[in-house]
Amino acid sequence: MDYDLLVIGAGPGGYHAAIRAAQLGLKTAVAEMGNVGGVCLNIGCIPTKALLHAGEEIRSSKHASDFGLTFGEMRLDIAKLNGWKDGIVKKLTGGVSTLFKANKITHLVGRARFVDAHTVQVGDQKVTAKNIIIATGSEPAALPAFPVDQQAIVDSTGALVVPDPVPGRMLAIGAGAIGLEFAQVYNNLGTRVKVIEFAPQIVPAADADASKELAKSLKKQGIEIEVATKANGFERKSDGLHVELEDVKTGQKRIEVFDRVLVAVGRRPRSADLGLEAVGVKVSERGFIGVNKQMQTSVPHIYAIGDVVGNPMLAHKAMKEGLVAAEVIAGKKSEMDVVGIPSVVYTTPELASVGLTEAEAKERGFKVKIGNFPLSASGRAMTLGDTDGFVKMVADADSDLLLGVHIVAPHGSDLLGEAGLALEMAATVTDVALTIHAHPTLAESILEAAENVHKQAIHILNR
Amino acid sequence: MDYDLLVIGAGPGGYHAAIRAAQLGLKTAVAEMGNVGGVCLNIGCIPTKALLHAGEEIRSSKHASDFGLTFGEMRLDIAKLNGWKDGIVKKLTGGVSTLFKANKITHLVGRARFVDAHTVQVGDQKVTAKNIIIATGSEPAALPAFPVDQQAIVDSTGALVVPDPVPGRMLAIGAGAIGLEFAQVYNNLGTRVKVIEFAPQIVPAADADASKELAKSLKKQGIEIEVATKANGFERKSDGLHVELEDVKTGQKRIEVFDRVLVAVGRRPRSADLGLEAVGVKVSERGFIGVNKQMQTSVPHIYAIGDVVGNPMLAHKAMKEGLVAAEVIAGKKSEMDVVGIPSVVYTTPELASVGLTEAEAKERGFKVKIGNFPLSASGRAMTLGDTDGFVKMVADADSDLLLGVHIVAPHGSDLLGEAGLALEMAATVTDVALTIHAHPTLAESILEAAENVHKQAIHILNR
Amino acid sequence: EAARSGRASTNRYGRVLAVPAARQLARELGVPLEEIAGSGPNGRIRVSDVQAYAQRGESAAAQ
Ligand SMILES: Cc1cc2nc3c(=O)[nH]c(=O)nc-3n(C[C@H](O)[C@H](O)[C@H](O)COP(=O)(O)OP(=O)(O)OC[C@H]3O[C@@H](n4cnc5c(N)ncnc54)[C@H](O)[C@@H]3O)c2cc1C
Ligand SMILES: Cc1cc2nc3c(=O)[nH]c(=O)nc-3n(C[C@H](O)[C@H](O)[C@H](O)COP(=O)(O)OP(=O)(O)OC[C@H]3O[C@@H](n4cnc5c(N)ncnc54)[C@H](O)[C@@H]3O)c2cc1C
Repeated sequence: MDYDLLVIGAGPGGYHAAIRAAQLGLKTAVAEMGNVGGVCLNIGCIPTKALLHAGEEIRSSKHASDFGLTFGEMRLDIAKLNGWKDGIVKKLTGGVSTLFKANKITHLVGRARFVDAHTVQVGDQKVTAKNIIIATGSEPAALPAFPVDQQAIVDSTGALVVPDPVPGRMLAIGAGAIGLEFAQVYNNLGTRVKVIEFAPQIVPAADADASKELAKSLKKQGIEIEVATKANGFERKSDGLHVELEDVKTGQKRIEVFDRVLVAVGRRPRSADLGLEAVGVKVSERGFIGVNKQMQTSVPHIYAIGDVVGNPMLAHKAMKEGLVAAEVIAGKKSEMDVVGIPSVVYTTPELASVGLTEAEAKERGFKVKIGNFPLSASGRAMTLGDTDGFVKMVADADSDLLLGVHIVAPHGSDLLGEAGLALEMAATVTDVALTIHAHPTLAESILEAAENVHKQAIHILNR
Repeated sequence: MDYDLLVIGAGPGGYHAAIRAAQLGLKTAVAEMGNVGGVCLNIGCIPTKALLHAGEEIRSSKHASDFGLTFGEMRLDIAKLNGWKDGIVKKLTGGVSTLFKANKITHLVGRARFVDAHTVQVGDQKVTAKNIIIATGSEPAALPAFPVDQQAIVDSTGALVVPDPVPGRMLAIGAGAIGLEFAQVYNNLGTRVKVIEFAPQIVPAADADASKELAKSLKKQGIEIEVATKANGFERKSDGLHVELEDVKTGQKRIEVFDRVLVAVGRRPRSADLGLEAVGVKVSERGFIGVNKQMQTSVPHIYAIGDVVGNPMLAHKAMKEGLVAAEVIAGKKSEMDVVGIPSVVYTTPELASVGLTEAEAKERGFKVKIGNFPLSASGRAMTLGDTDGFVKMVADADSDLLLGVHIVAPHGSDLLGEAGLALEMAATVTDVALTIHAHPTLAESILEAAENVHKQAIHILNR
Repeated sequence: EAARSGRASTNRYGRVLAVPAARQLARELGVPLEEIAGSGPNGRIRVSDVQAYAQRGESAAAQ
């Protein structure tokens, strides 16, 4: 065999698996047909956050007049913005290449396809390996009525290249993380943005209150949001794209005109064309590869991780699964054993959650008690000039066990570290409530939400 | 008796004690001779953070050109800035008054002084109480050679009122949190700032590496920093204040000219003039009131909390002690039982730490292992355009127990929530390392620092 | 009394390793944390360890 381990795909899942495998002494290769870093570094997590930061700077500069700071005419060099974003991507993907070299990981360039259970064709070479990890990720799901041309109709990849000038009027179809993040980017860049969502709330998987709170704040910022709404199709006319929108409940239809449509209705696993049938790796109807807690597929020495194995399609889930697979292959007793997979919408405010929503906790039969702390009562939030949001805590009334934390707040993703650790440590609400939190910080809102579960928050009335 | 509990001082310690006592059903009064909220809300934590945020907005607007965003001439309306800051203070202190009312706490206006062990003179009324909590806080320590006139020579209170125009050249004596925060505020507002520190490092109590990292970043921002330096005195001349600076090690002296000097050399407890001798409450030579873990003084029904009982003089320590004292008085088994008191310098980057420094851990005999993760390797930090800093983790090699976390990073204070909870939960480094952290977040730097303790960080080489 | 005087002072951490809620519960029940062998890593004490210890004490007292 050429390698102890061949990883197919160098996205976050794949490169984490490869580096951990190399750290544990395995002779490792990675086959990648595109750029190392996968969707996340090249056209996902990272470039979106860069654009969000630029947009946020525009937004905050406008609010600076609240404290007497005003600026003359703002100018945005869009080529420079795109270049800056691309530079960050290059730096990070270059970093992954450097890490491959330093960890003595062979980078094979080309599309990979199984020849047999231990042999993979990569470009025009055949490679053999004792173990193989499939980390081929996902791609945008299509919406037949809105075929992507990356000009008028774009997916997330097209939306990452900011056009000059920015679109006048944009429709985002789908109010998940991707749709909302781009909505905020373009809203801050000066586009009039409408977001529609088929489900009855934005970020359908989120806690209902958190979803509502985020929607309220985004609307205040000028983003139009319509839930329980679908887009049926469009007509290209001289004044733009005439899109037919339909109210899902009433069936009422109307036409609205946009310059651009962003299709952000989810992603689908990339498991076709890998020759999986030939080697006997089982794939679900929807294209997800089935795995156990060790990330093994139906063929024990073939593993699969990341977006290609299922939801939530998030980079840190892929990373963790990558580490688990590599460790199992190296003979460690590792398994995918997590209490909660955090998720974040990186808008301002950020929606950051981990663990059970209130509805989920009730469904599972917990006697639920809730703690809430509004950012409007936080001194730190006031000094930051950003008081939209709250921290909501879901707990089990009988045991005091913390079940979920739902944060709508500036820096929400930073605060989520504490919540995630609390869940993994099986912390009770009391554990959080007894822990000193520095003053004045946004993190105190987590403390006060915990105190509010016990009706003992200090800065609000506990009703 | 008029009350179950009389609290003297409505700073963070005092108002937390009063509210918790009221929540627990005690008939409670608070005597306050100034504004409710104490130093923290009126002239401490809150207004400094407001000014820091305004300064940060100026700083970040300049960096926006990195991504193509430029602004015409910047204007700062200093009256409006001061007014905005004062408005936040007013909102928060008003909030405390509202909380007093809602919790049925009597607010007694006036200076309090003990008459006997159960009687306190407040202004011109006498009040009796079963229990008394002393929460009188602290005031700036004086530097005899630099008598404060709040014009040329200011303390933190004077520095909070931004003069128009801002000083051309300012010297901050003392590189603790207060000196450094004002240094950054005025540096961002356009003042040329020098900070001197008698000790061999800025933030003398901080981990040595963290102190160095912060100093490096502040210097890059244009703040001059000189450690092991003292100021002997000054002469007022037509071109400014001629200050004599002395190199502590070599004894070399030189004169430098400033428009303004900020004295920020620490604070001293406010325990005089309370009539403590008469009732037998013991006070140390330096003026601190001695207490046990229940916050009881040498007179069991008289408690003391906050700055007046000792270091670290931090609002959240005062708050916690306030809660403990109130709970003890209400008959609960509460005590001041904390593993680490977090501390933050709210500059950009923030220096946020909790637990033992590397040096402290070694002193206590731990076989120390260290984990480090530089922000320059964080994708999230890159997208925020702020890559100065690191997360340093101090752990016990034998047990893997986490001993301390030292963060120099944007949003460091938000990240500290996780570190603080980890310490209180007696978490091991492995607990943190096995917890999924959302991607891309600054909180991942805590994960990677933990992984680095085990030589298994992914995005850096583990040497 | 010898046992009581303490793992906390003699153990290598200088404190009993216990989560905040367990420390609080031990105070409420008057249970000496130093005498509890926690079930977590490094003998870390959880709420359930304190409850189990307290119950053992009760059943011992009942006998
Ligand atoms: C716009 C956008 C924003 C996002 N933001 C976030 C976020 O903020 N946080 C978050 O957690 N997640 C985010 N995601 C999701 C995240 O990008 C994915 O969950 C993550 O990239 C999945 O990692 P992966 O390793 O499974 O696969 P991928 O990143 O999809 O990588 C798969 C790799 O495999 C390669 N490959 C595929 N087939 C083959 C083959 N046959 N041969 C060789 N190579 C092959 C591909 O070229 C690709 O490089 C975002 C996604 C998008 C689209
Ligand atoms: C510029 C500055 C910035 C700071 N920033 C931070 C920060 O970011 N984070 C942090 O944790 N800490 C910070 N601190 C420290 C923090 O302000 C103190 O630790 C905190 O205020 C202490 O609270 P306390 O309740 O003990 O007393 P204080 O806040 O000092 O309040 C004492 C109160 O008692 C009243 N009083 C005193 N004597 C009497 C009497 N005889 N009768 C009636 N009333 C009386 C006073 O008027 C006052 O209102 C800062 C301090 C300063 C000066």
